Amino acid sequence: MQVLVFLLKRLGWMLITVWVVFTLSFFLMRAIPGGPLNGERVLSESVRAQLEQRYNLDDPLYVQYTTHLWNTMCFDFGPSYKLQDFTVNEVLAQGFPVSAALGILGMTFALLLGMTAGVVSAVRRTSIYDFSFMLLATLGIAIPSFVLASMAIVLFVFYFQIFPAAGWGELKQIVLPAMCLGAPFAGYIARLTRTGMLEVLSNDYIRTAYAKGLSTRTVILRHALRGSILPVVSYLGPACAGILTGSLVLEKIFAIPGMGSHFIEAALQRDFTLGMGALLTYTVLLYVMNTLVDLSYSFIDPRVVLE
Amino acid sequence: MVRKFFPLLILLVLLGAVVWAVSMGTLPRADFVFNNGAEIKTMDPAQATGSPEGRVINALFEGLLRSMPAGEPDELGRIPMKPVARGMADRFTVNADGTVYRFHIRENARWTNGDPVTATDFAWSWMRFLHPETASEYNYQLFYVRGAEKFNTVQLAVGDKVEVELADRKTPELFPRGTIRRGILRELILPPPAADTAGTDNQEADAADDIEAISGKAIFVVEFQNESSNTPATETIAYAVSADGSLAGIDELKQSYRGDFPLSDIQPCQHVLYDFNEVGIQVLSPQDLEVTLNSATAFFPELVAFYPLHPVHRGCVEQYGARRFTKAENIVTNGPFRLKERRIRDRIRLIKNEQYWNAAEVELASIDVMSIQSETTSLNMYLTGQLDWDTTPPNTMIPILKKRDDFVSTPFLASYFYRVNTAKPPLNHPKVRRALNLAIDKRSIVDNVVKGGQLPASSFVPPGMIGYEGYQGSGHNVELARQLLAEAGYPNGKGLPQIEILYNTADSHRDIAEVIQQDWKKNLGINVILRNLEWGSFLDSLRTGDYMVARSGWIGDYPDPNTFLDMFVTGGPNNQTNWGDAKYDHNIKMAKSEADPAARMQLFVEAETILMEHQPIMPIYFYVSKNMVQPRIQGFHANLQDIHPLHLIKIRRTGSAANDAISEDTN
Amino acid sequence: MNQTPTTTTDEQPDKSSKRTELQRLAEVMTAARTQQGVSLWSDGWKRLKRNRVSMISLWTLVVIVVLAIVTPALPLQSPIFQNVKQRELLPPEFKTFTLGIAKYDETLASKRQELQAMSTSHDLAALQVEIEGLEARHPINVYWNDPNFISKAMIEFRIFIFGDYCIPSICGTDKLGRDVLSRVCWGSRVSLACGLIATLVSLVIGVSYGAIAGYFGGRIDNIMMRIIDVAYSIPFIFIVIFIMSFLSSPKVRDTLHDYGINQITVFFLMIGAIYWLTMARVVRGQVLSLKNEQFVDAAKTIGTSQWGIIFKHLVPNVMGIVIVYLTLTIPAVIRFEAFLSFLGMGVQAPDISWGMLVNEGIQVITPIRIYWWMIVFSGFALALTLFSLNFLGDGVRDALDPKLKNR
Amino acid sequence: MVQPILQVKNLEVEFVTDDGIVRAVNDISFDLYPGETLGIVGESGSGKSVANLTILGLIPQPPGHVKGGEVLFAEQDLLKLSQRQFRTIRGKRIAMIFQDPMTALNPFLTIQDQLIEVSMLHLGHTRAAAIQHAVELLELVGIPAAASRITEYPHQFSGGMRQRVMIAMALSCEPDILIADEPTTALDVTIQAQILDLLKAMQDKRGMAIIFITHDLGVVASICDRVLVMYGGRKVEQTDTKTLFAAARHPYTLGLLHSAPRWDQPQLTRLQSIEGQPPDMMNLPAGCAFAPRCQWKTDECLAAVPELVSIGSEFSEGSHVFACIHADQIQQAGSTSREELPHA
Repeated sequence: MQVLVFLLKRLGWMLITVWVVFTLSFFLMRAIPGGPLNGERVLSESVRAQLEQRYNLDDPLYVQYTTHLWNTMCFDFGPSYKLQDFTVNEVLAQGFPVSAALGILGMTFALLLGMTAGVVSAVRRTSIYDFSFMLLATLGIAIPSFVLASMAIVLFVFYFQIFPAAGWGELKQIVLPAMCLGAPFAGYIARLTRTGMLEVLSNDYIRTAYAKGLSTRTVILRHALRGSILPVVSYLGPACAGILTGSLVLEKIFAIPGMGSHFIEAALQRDFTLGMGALLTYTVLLYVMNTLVDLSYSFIDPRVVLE
Repeated sequence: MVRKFFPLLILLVLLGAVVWAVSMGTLPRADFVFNNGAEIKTMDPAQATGSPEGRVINALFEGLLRSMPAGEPDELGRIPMKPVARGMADRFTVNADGTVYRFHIRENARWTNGDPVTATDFAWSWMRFLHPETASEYNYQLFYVRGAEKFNTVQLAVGDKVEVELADRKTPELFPRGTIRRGILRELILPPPAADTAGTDNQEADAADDIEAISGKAIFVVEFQNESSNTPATETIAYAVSADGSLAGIDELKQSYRGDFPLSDIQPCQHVLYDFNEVGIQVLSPQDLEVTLNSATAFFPELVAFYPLHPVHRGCVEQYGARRFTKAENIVTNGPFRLKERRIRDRIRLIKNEQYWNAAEVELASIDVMSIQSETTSLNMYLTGQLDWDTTPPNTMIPILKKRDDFVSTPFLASYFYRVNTAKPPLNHPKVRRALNLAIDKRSIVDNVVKGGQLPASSFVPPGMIGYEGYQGSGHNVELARQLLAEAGYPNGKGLPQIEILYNTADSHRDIAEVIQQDWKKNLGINVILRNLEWGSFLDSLRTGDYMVARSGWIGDYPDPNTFLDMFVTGGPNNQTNWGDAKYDHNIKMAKSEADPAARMQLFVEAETILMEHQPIMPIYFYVSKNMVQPRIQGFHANLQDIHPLHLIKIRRTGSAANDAISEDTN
Repeated sequence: MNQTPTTTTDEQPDKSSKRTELQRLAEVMTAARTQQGVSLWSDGWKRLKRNRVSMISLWTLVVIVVLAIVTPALPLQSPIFQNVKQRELLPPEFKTFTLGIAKYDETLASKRQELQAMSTSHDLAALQVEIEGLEARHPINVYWNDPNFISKAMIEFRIFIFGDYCIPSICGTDKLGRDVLSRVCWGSRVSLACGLIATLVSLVIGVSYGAIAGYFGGRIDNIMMRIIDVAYSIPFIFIVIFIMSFLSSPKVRDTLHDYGINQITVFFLMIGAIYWLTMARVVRGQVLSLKNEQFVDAAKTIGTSQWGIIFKHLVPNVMGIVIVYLTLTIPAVIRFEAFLSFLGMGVQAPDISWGMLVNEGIQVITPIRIYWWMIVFSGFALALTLFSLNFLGDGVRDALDPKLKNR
Repeated sequence: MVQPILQVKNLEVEFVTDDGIVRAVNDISFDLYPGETLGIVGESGSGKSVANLTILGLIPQPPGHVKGGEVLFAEQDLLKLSQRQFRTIRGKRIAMIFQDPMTALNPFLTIQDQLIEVSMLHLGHTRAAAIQHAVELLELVGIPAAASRITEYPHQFSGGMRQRVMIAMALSCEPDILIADEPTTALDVTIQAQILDLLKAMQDKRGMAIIFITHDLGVVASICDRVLVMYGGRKVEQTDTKTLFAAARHPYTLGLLHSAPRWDQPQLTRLQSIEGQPPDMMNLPAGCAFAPRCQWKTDECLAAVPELVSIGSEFSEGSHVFACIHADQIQQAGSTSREELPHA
């Protein structure tokens, strides 16, 4: 019941957020110089007029706004201006699963690696493991992902010849981009886990657990881990945003047909409808992620009250 | 309870997602995979522009003629591409004065659904191509055909034969069209010309409102011939074009008609166009198509082979509508390949079309047309064997790649140049423009920056067009440049305002701009700043004239100087330099109808000389095509237009002699 | 526990008079005052000094910053002068390289002498023009990109001290024949300035916003936090494109120039304006927990205004966490600049940033040929800085927040 | 003759920190007999908790480490046990309850989860049996509606209830020894009494030995049989409770006694505090650690650490161990000091 109320409230806020983002970006897009009908080859006036009419670009701005808003509310983003064979919905339907798969894999990788490294570092504090894990984590954070990707390509594609250079479709094509995508987040998560774990380990209840005669592994896994992943969980919201941003670059480097490339191209080519569609998808996704984070926070920590 | 299983739940969701992500459809590698660069805009020939689109459409569709390699390679190893009757037409004839072409369509030409390809298909496709509502960017390519421009631009005169499309379309889509009635335009009521309203600031507001309301409206009074005998022989109806059926503004327009309006009733209609039957595209028989031109046009066969004029299947377009007919499950094509699958910004999978008339000679069973934006990625994929043909190896790698046997590079029909905004002082001074041009060390740019074997340009039209000897300008000459600058009143660049170079975001453009910046600074003492804009903003700046000097490029559509030179006629949409010259315009116009090739070329030479002396553009270099082609690929020929028909590509199965094949092709 | 001074006197009353009691109180107060001297900051600094990694990071950063500041005065080659014909993509080398200013000056001087020697000649004007031309095209104008007066002074100083001598291209040259070492050094100025300015902007906005939201709480807080939520969901890329194209239109640029702001400054400000969100959240959380502390009530009772409480009492108290967060934001900003450079929307040539250099380096890393020096040195500089900042940030956090201290 | 169940011999524990070495426990020895309650008294930082954590092997290593001594339990030296062996003793034979019940329970797990893992681990209970056992225990320690409350989280319990849960958890395996580290400090006075009563009742029922760490002499008086006073990481006095209150022989003990309020004294009695600060454990003074605060100190006190002096046989009533050279003087003062207090 409490959860339901919480979700409903969040849904309401999400709608407001989506509307704000819609409005802002609608006018922002139109304020940026250039429009969807500009191409390298300049259109003749009659062709331009026809196309403007076809895409309702000749209507007054407020009419365009209301029509577009209404269509958006009906989950219809309209035709893509630059991918003329597709509607925005079709483009998103193709791009989203790809990005989602990449993002999920990257995140899984980041979580697995980051949390393991963080826990080991915290438990074996000041050991060589701790030092090298934290060095790697900092490296992951410090190196921009496009640099990492290029190096990974030289190393794993050409030197060791384990993975294909780019493309999308099979597992081994996903591994490298997912790892490059996850690396900085693995770094962050490792450090967050380590800090969180150290903090938790200094708590009285850990001493209690040891006093019960539990083994270190049980204490860490059953008693300490929950508390120590709280910072990680609250980082997942921003991390999700970061994964989305990170995939913009990696999709380009690894030629992956995900949302990122659609979004960047739409922005650069002034494909208003596609840009808007991608933008709102991102917005909703981010919002859902943040809500999920809050929800899982309350699941993990029984003291947290949802509001 | 939920709380207890929450971690487990999350784990399961993650696991499921991973499994789902990994199990997404995989395609086995195609016989031939190449990088097409940017994602194509559309597969509809009538809407497409750009060479990536061209490659796909040429594989899917086939026009009456096809550009095929013909003849001996020239000194650069380029085999000329000639439009020959190896497309849908198996032969064609031209009358003596070069104005009437007759194409005979081969009997075994079939659509993928089994329908025969007929002359009507072409007539209909070209009508669609020219239809104003299609808004085809390339529609001017058919304006050489009699009446075509009139059909497209709807510049009607009283007495013209017209076709009226009634407002009874079943869908908002352009095709299928509504009911068509053909008649004669008897009366045309247009609003007063805009010039009249310009000076009427002090008139009453009402009048201004009226004019506002009726602008763009028109009333067409059309007389129809009735065929059935029991009704009057003719019928006259007044129409107003109105897509939504509302006739707002029409009454005001009616009132502006001086005298008695002949008909009380005005009906809405979708379009009133010039009667397409009057356009010089006539179906003589299912197999024969006759095209009548305004005047002799030497390169007309080139146009017929050009992909915008490829036919589309009427039934398919009318059934699915403009956007959906290109879907893999809907599309009906007539080319050597058919569409299997399309993943946006990933790949287009083509498979061999068994219905194709020349299917026996098509060797590739499947092709993957990849759209990979990053040049480095593309090269990486080529090097690991994921690609058979890489169209865009990065510039920095060219010196190394050049030494390899699988690098195929020749000059082709494209120019890299800087536009100069001749409206901005000090660039309005021709001598300043010339000085700037002379101060650029183009040879050094070509040799040390772009490095792909490009040719430094002192003229605009690339060399290699048959019968055309371009303008030979002076090269890099710093002394002369300083002298010209001094003559223009800026000795040593003193007093010359800062000049800004605009380029769109790309490293190669930036490198060139930086070199030119230094050339001007070092040689002329001019302060230069660079402005980098991403593509959308860049185009806008160009269009609105918000620049001083801007990087540009132009790829010729067909091997004729016209495709380059008609760009800079006064007020031309692609001119964008605010430059204009009456003599130049005259020459270009004359060349269009000049039948004698030599005289025609002379007109172009003169025009280009004017262009180069006025220097609204500074040519930098002529592009070369840069292709990496795996040694096992055969049938890849270097040519001036950088066109490589996919159906001619063959795969050498025996790996040993692979390299020889390439050297044969390139030498 | 043992740090708190005893405030109750437990003296035997029979030995005490009122006077001694007061004296004693005064002593205690003085003791309390001196004890306060061991503030969070000096305590933190003491702890930080013991953290070896952090101190190494700190010194590394100091060195990097100093190098960045004095770059114009270092005997480096020109960061922008290209020599595409002879020097493109040279691997690191130790051959001496000279600027050639002396020779140029010599020619110029001899021409001038010639001019003076010539009393009447029809060549006089021509010679004058030639000299003017030589002056206008003087290398000092060509080798450096429109330096401001401080940089210019430093460059003149550098020429005065080192003359034509340059450090050889020990880091190789780039594809246009420019010295990589020099470019890395000049790039550091932009990248570090970007990090600092943007972070400061985010600091000012974020701290004020967060403090206000946290302090007023309730409805105001709710609305302000929702605004942040919304802002979080707005992809910045559109904003970046918008602002970049807006700024680069000549009219806007000239207007800004009249006010003495150049484009790159605005670029920094813009990044800062994007990065304030998290800062605001962090500060708000802190203020929320602090505002119920007694010192706030104390301030209220002496009639401090609300703004006074926020900015004089609350904000200084959250500075610890803010500083920690700053050391994390600077790397993020520098990385963001690199990311924008990758998309081609970063700083504009001929300005140089590390992001741009790294991106250039990445493009010449291909399996057929690796021009390693193009990526190694710029990447090393970038990574070293980010590394140091990260470690320093960790150290500062540990030092300022004893609870998190790992012991 | 009763054998001690636990013997601590010459235990020395130190912590290596950045600032120097903290000698937390110096040469502590004591015996614990079955069924008795041994009170360990001292200020914060006097090493009493560290000593007891060391017995359970719970001091964090590093920075802490055991420098010497032995802890004999069930004929083995606990300090020499491997972690694996140690785990069979912790929670099963020696249990511990902690000072702050608010933090000693894991906030992320239900009471049930935390209770059952002990008996499942040591007694080999099935989950169902363990739950059954846990409910019984909770009822035993006086938690109403234990069966339903067992699935709640610690934050849903009051402080006293949580301490009861802690006690239930500690008693789960019927340990031989219960170490209670200031179990009542964080509680209200009324709750304090309840918990003490509960402990006493449990001890009566189960017959276990209790080490009761506290700094509250009142608590000592009400529950302990014998008392050990620690100061500066050293044992300064050890005797039975009665003797301690009647005839303390160490100035620190005396100071403690004087600073504790007593019901049997007139209301207006002014409490005394011990002047000065507890010693810096990093730089213990060369001689008696208490000397700087001692009103009886002489040069002799500063010269060397006073030897432990033992009076009476260890098992006899009134056996007394103390480390002060002025012990007699102090005993004298102790018996009269209260009368000397000025009345305001």
